[in-house]
Amino acid sequence: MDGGPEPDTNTGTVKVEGRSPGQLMWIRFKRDRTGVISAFVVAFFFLVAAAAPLISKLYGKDPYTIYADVRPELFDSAGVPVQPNGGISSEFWFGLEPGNGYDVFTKLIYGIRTSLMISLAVTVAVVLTGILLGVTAGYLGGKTDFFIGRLIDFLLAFPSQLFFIASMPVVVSLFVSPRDQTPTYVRVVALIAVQWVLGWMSLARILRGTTLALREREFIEAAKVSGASPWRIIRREILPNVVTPLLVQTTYTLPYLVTGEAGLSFLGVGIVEPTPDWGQMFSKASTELVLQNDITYMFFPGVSMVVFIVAFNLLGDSVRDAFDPKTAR
Amino acid sequence: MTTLTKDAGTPAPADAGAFLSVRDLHVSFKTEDGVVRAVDGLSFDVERGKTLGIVGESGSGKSVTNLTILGLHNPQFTTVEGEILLDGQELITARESELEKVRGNKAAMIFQDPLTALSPYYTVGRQIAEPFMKHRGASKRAAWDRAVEMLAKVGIPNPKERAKDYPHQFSGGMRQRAMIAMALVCDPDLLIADEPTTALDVTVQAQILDLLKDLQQEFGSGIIFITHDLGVIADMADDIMVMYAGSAVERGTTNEVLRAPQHPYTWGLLNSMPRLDSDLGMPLNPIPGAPPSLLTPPSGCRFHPRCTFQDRVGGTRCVTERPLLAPDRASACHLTADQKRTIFLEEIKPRLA
Amino acid sequence: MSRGGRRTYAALSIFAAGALVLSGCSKGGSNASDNNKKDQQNAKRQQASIKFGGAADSTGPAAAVPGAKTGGTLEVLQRDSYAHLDPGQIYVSDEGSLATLIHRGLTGYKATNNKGSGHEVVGDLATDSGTTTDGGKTWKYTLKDGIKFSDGTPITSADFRQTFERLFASFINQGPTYLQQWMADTNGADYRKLLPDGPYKGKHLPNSILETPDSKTVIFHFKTPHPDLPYALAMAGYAVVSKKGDTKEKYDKAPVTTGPYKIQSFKSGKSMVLVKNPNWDPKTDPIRNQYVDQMDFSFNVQYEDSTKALLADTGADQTGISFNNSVDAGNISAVLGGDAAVKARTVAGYQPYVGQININQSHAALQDKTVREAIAYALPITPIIRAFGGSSAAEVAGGYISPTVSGYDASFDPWGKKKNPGGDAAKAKALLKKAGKLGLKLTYGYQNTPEGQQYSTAIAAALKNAGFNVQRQDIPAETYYDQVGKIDNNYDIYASAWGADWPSASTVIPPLFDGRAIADGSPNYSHVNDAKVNADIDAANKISDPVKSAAAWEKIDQYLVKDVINAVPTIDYKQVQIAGSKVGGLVYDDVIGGIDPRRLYIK
Amino acid sequence: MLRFLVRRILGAVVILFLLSIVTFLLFFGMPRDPALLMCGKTCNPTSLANIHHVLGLDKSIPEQYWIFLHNLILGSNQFAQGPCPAPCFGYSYHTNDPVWATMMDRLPTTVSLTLGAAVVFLIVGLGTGMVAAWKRGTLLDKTVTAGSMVISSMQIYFLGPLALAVLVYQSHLFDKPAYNNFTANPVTWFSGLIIPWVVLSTIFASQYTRMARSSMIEQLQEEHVRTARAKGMSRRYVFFRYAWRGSLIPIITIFGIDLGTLLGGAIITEYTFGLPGLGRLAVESVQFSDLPLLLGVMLFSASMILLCNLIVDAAYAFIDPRVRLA
Repeated sequence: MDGGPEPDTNTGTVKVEGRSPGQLMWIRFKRDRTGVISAFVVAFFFLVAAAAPLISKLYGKDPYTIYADVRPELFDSAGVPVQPNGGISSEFWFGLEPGNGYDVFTKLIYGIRTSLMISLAVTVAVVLTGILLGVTAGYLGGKTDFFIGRLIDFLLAFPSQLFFIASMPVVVSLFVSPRDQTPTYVRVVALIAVQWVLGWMSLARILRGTTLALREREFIEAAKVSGASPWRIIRREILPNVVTPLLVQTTYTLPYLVTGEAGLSFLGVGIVEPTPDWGQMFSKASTELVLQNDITYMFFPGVSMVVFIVAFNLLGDSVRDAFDPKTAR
Repeated sequence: MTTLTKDAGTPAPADAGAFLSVRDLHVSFKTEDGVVRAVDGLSFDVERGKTLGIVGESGSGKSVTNLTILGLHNPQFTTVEGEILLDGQELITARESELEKVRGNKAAMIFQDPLTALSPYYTVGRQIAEPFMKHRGASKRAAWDRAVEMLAKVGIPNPKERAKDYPHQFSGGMRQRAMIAMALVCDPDLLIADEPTTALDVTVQAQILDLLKDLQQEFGSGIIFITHDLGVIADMADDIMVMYAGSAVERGTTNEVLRAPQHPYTWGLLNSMPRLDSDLGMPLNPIPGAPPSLLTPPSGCRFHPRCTFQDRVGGTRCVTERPLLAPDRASACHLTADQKRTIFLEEIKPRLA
Repeated sequence: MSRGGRRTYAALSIFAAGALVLSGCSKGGSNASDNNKKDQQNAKRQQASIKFGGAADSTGPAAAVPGAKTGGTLEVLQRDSYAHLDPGQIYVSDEGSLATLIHRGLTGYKATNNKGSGHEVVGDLATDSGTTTDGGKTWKYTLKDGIKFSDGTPITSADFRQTFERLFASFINQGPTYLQQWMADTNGADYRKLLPDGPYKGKHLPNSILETPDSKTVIFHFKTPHPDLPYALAMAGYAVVSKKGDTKEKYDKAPVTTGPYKIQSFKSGKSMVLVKNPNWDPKTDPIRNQYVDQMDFSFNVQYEDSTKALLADTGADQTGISFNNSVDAGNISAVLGGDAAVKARTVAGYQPYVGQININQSHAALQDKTVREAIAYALPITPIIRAFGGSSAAEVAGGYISPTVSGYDASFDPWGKKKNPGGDAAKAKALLKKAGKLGLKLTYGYQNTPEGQQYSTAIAAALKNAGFNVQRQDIPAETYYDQVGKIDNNYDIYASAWGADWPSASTVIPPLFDGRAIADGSPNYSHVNDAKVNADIDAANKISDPVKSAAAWEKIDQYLVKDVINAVPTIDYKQVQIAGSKVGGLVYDDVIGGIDPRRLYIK
Repeated sequence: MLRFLVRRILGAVVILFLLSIVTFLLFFGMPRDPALLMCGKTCNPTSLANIHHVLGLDKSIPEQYWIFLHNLILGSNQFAQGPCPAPCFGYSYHTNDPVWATMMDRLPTTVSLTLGAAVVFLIVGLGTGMVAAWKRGTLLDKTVTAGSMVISSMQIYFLGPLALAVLVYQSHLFDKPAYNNFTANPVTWFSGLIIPWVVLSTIFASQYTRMARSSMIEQLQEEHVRTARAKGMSRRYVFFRYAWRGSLIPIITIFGIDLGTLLGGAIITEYTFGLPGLGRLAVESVQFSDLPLLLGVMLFSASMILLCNLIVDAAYAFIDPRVRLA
């Protein structure tokens, strides 16, 4: 609020019968309709992802059946569904994928499942690393801080996408098994690894900053004077106070990682056919086959992802505002 | 001597002598958590050449009041009722363009933290010159010279050069001087100083206060001096208004209020104020409890949750009935006049040493 | 020729062309299927048998193309830039097309009709297709008079010695190896031992192998008869290289040429300009014409782009063409279903390639014939056709011999794939049970391209239905053939494709199935070593009459497919090409496996 | 200023040095042998060894790295393909073209794509963002905010193919994106890049709109802005003179990063539209395990990022007098 009398707003909010920041945040959040709705949307996606096997069981199909061979009458010789709109029908709700003719509906929910699984894993890894290095650097300062700082600078100078592409085959080849199929989990692990390595810096930076600021604050000083061990101070004094930036950052990180993962699979270095994956669907959607004959197909991964990302970003904003009502909206 | 207004309930017509008169001001704004009634029925006047000190804890509505006078509140979230007459001009209903003509011209403001209050992107000289160009329609050149002159007035050494500097190149005290120069560049009739010295260390504080006094002599402008520090007010203000939870609880001349305070809150303030002459054994005793939420103000006397003298009033009056602020020298409290006197003389004064 | 080129291109385009990688294989479109018939008629014509021409046939100039005019500039739109211009490095189809314009060898193919189906091998730089007195052990060639390089220096036998000797140097590693192997009388890559550094360190081939008694005579001496030499020498890979101008590695970017056109400028990956070669004398050339003044090539033009441009037929595109881009499947219906005017601008035909799924004989379990039969029955062809763009880009193959090679038998279809391209899982399962190998583990190495991923998954699924335990293994596209070319590779089955280097199955059956040639990198990908096959190959190789030999090869082919089952034929590759309305002399040449650049003129 | 430059450039060099080492090691972890590519069909151990020797792959990794550095700084004449003046990244294993030339050849595509888009999205983004901030709380503001939120959540790999499908394949309104040399023909240059520009800048513009808006609003809450209003400065004056300047700082930071990344190769965009830029070159080099090319592009992209960071920091000094370059 430009020129708005800040101090009073504070007293207004902070003094609501001594509720804990957490409760306050929760109260404000519940009051924020967009926030709640987007929270539900996001939750829905995770639910779908989690329940994908169940859903497809009820729906009676799986994302691996090659309908182009099982039901050849539905396709032409190039594998394009003969019915309009990519063969959408009461039987195949979202139609069939041009090419091998997978069932788009199940492929989509399984694809979401894969993508979210991976991104979630990366997020966790990134957050942990971020906290570890960020807080350490901020708290210890000095040489450690310098070293970690330089490391961050260095990694930030990396052309990350390029690095991903270059390192994926390498990482995958670390698990080569001569006679057996390269298991999907290997690619998954590789994806998680590369994204993690170049993913944690920004969070670490922010946490470093916060910690640095906190370190100067009286209560930390007090704790120091009272002879509490650094570990204890970090655990009891610092961590609780970095929760806010942490939570906010994380809600922004996850969607970013989802799109990143999808990007890699889109470029063909991530998850590949037949494993269903959001990004892999995009790479399918960008083939001549689809562009020429079946635009319908690309809307399913496309729209679903846009909805997911929007919801998640909105959620992020609400979380931020809930924590800190002063920030501009 | 400043004439003090009649009862807030029935505001008297604006005093002819008064340059600024505020009548029954209500300011409230919406926040995430509900409507905050920041100012709740406030009335006062300021005369040219005189200084009104407004005292109170942060959140008592001091700053809001004065931002409202210049219309610096955010209309989107804020609703203002009552009337503000500046030199006969109604400000609450005035259009933005009108207000712009007033701001920095008839009425100027000095803010608490000169570091954040000055733009880091422009030279001090330019920032001082700007309002002069705007209000006096002066040329760049003239305005710049004026800026240098003002800097000299507020005692910046080698102003010609310093004018070219950026705020971050100034020391805290110099910044505040620059602020003052900026406020006075169009010699305004009203100067609102919002805790101008809190951010400064004691010695600089003194200098700044002196400077203000001198300049007041020279420009003869009325000053509203906001602070939570009674010590400062003592040697600045002619009159004092004590604010609590958005309304005035006591008012009178500086002498009256400081020598014979009548409101428990004022006592509390005096009590909690450290004194140079107090012997070391003497503990500071802050007012118990915290300022009330303006979202859900306490019933009856806003101060009753923290008031240690409720029982003297007896019954539930303090909780149910809101005490009014009597005309002239007065305080909004249910205690009887002699109760107030005796309590102060017998219980408070001794502790003030 | 092996599909070495294509695989690299596939790899290149995986990432390079990105979204557009499937250019070759997008909408066969539901409406493409009816065009399919026309298309097949268009493409179904068999290569008449080829004879070796004598001096009379070998004298220039070449027969004029009816209605041809000279002059004008031809716009050539190509997807892939030319990676190699050094004759010794040229093997892949599109460089082959280019070579017909700029490089000349001792022999070449002369069209005997204007349909692109009739050819005979004649002397190109030599006075005839070669003379042998001892059934193919010794071959004598005499150079024509007045043959010059584009830089004006006359071509002598010394240049040919250089040409053939440098083939042994290690930097020549992309071209054909028949001649080298015949000279060294070995298989695989051992031939290099004959002259490890090529001619560059002062060593030369002894007269007992290559003899150049005078400046006009080149004589080959082989230990075993090679009646196919005239064919072999007609390959671009054996075109002449200037001794004076031989810059080794650098020659690959700036060769000294001999054809009717010379390279004015070449920007790798961007553009190339060919202009008339003043030192080319039509009287010495029985094969090529020189109608257009200039050819402007632009590269990185994807299939659908060239098609769209040529279909639109405006401005420069009216005189536009693509030697090697096919009509992209997305527009195939527009082209084939289009009006007569458009159809008149299109040509269609088979490419000399035949796809197959190899079954690795080196793995014990697969030496059980019943298992291989099971695989043969189970294997679905539809996924492959689908992946390559549907019926207009490929059709079910019966044997290993393509329709462009003499001896092709359209009715041959031992596994009933033509009737039931989806494969016969039930029958396969029964066989597998009979062999007691239900659940047999099959490691399936596939080329890691979008197409590869697509059809390999489908094939794997079908094989699973038939009771195999399939393990898919992705192989980096650009080294795919090197991987599966290893004898001790890890894979049980893997796809490969092979095209005749010349229109005789002698360039298909022996390289693919001669058990004695098994070596790392040899195209005998399934490592079959069958005494009968070997014997028959030797027999067939000795037959000098093309027609008889064709029949003999087809017999071996059928035996291999039906009884040896070391691999399963999958598809015959087809393509449709289109040119601008002002381009004349448009012919689909079966030997080149695409449009014949030598006959083109501007109307 | 000079000290600042020197310090930053030295830092950049160090980072590039480390980066090159990492890339080098990464490469040698690659699952396949680049020699196989050049070895061709007639590949046998001897010829493979031979090629290893020619490529110097038979030397120890540190030795190879040393040679690389040496050539990079001093150039080299050791290459069979010809002389290679500094900065010498050697010759591509795959095409045998000099790496530096190849990169310079691909650069124009990436630069045209990036700068063209950057101009658009910066202007549009900042413009709409400021308008939204100025009209804060109005319907316009709300629509802008919502719209930019949705668009910025779209991905190039969705919007790109969508645009292609609709504008090129279905309606045939545009030609397929392609890079044509500007000097050769500005018109085709423009028409060839229009779709990529639009797609790229749509997404980025929406992000910059959001940034500009929130950054502006934050600035408007600054005390010095309030002071300016207390001086009687008009709202417009305060908005453009006081708030705007401060609001640029975070935006410039992000812009620096974005520009750097894009100039280093707009991989997904070039991939989606099949533009022969640096990004695509990079991907190819990985595909063909083409070390010289890979190193070249890696270092080039990194330098771009570093360069842009440096420019950004310099820009701070211009905007904010408090920042001193040292």
